[in-house]
Amino acid sequence: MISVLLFGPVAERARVSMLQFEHRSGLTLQQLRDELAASHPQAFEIVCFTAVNGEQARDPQLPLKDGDEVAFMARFSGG
Amino acid sequence: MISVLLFGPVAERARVSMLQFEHRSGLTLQQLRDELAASHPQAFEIVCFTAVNGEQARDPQLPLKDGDEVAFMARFSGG
Amino acid sequence: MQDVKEAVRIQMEDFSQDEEIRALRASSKRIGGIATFLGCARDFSEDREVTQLGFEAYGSMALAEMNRLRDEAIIRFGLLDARIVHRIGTIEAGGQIVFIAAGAEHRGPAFDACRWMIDELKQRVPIWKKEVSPQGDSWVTPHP
Amino acid sequence: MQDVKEAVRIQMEDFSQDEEIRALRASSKRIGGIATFLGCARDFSEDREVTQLGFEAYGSMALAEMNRLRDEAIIRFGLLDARIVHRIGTIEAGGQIVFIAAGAEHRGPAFDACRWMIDELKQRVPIWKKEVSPQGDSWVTPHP
Repeated sequence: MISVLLFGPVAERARVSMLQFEHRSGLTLQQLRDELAASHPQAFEIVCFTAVNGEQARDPQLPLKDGDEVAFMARFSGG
Repeated sequence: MISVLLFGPVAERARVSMLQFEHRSGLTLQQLRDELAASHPQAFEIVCFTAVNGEQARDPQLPLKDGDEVAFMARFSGG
Repeated sequence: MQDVKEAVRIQMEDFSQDEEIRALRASSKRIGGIATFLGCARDFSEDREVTQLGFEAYGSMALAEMNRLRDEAIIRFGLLDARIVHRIGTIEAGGQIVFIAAGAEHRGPAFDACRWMIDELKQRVPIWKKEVSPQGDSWVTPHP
Repeated sequence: MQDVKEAVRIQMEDFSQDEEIRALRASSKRIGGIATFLGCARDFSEDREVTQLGFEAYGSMALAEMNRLRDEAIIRFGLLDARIVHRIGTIEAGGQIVFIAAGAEHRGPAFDACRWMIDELKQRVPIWKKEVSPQGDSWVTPHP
């Protein structure tokens, strides 16, 4: 399983803040993103940053491991 | 009478922090300073600023009135 | 040192400047200047009345990023110590949101570091703000 | 408002950041950012141990100049409010000397104003510092 985390404006648009996604061999960050964006298009419109296990992930071809925690995040607005 | 105020390093060198100086007609700031400097040379060596009645006075020819408060001050070191 | 809180925190509760400054000063008597920044909840935004703000964080990542920010500032500006506290949850208009303090031997680096930390925090730390107004709630989504 | 102290003060007693910030925030809910500077007594100066500092002011003139400084900063940087507190008398190493706070709608002007005020204070306000060390006392006389 991959744990998918959504926060604030992204979670509001997706109407969910956490999803469990079935892991499969060879799954990349881009593939995960595309599949989730297809079912939550409005939420993914505002996604600017992606993190895998708490570290920003800039390579869409990054392979995901079973048990990874992936966050799709809107532009930050703290402070 | 003119009240002469000295502070901190100037007062320490002059060994006095307040003096009463006899007012006379036509007395200027420069004359007051010269007379005090003659009796307290070490103190006046470090005088950088002069104030009359709490306002900085930059004109040495300023005439002094009876009752004026004159401060001879070293470079500030607050903050 | 049991009473001294962590130098970097994300918390619901309000914070005290006196407490943070005391902890900072306790770290070194070589500190000559401390610059701080306090972010407050304003009661308006783009001419709309705002009664409350709500903050949500990706907690573990936000805390790690704030710690990294502090470490970087200490090295980059030669600070003697620094502290960063950010609140989450609901904050009433006029309330305190974020506090950053930078202590250095002299004031120049303290000011530079404090400003750098708040600028970087806004760019790098996964926290999101919601504005609550009589017209409804809305998440703030800054444009690039 | 009986409990709120003057925005500009010279005093022997120590001060509280919490109290000053509370007074500043009470002045306007439009304040989005507060920048502060705290000057502390270091325990050394030019590699000499310093156990205490002593401050003397030309009180009436110093207070008037600090008030003028605050008024100028408010206009120049568009602040919503500002406060300046300077202690006089004896301050132990590690103690608090001066506190400046600038509140504005946004952080840029708050930082700029706070830094400007401490820089100007050092130039313009008639206060003198004495360093007390095991080798004896000496007044600090900065060179031009």
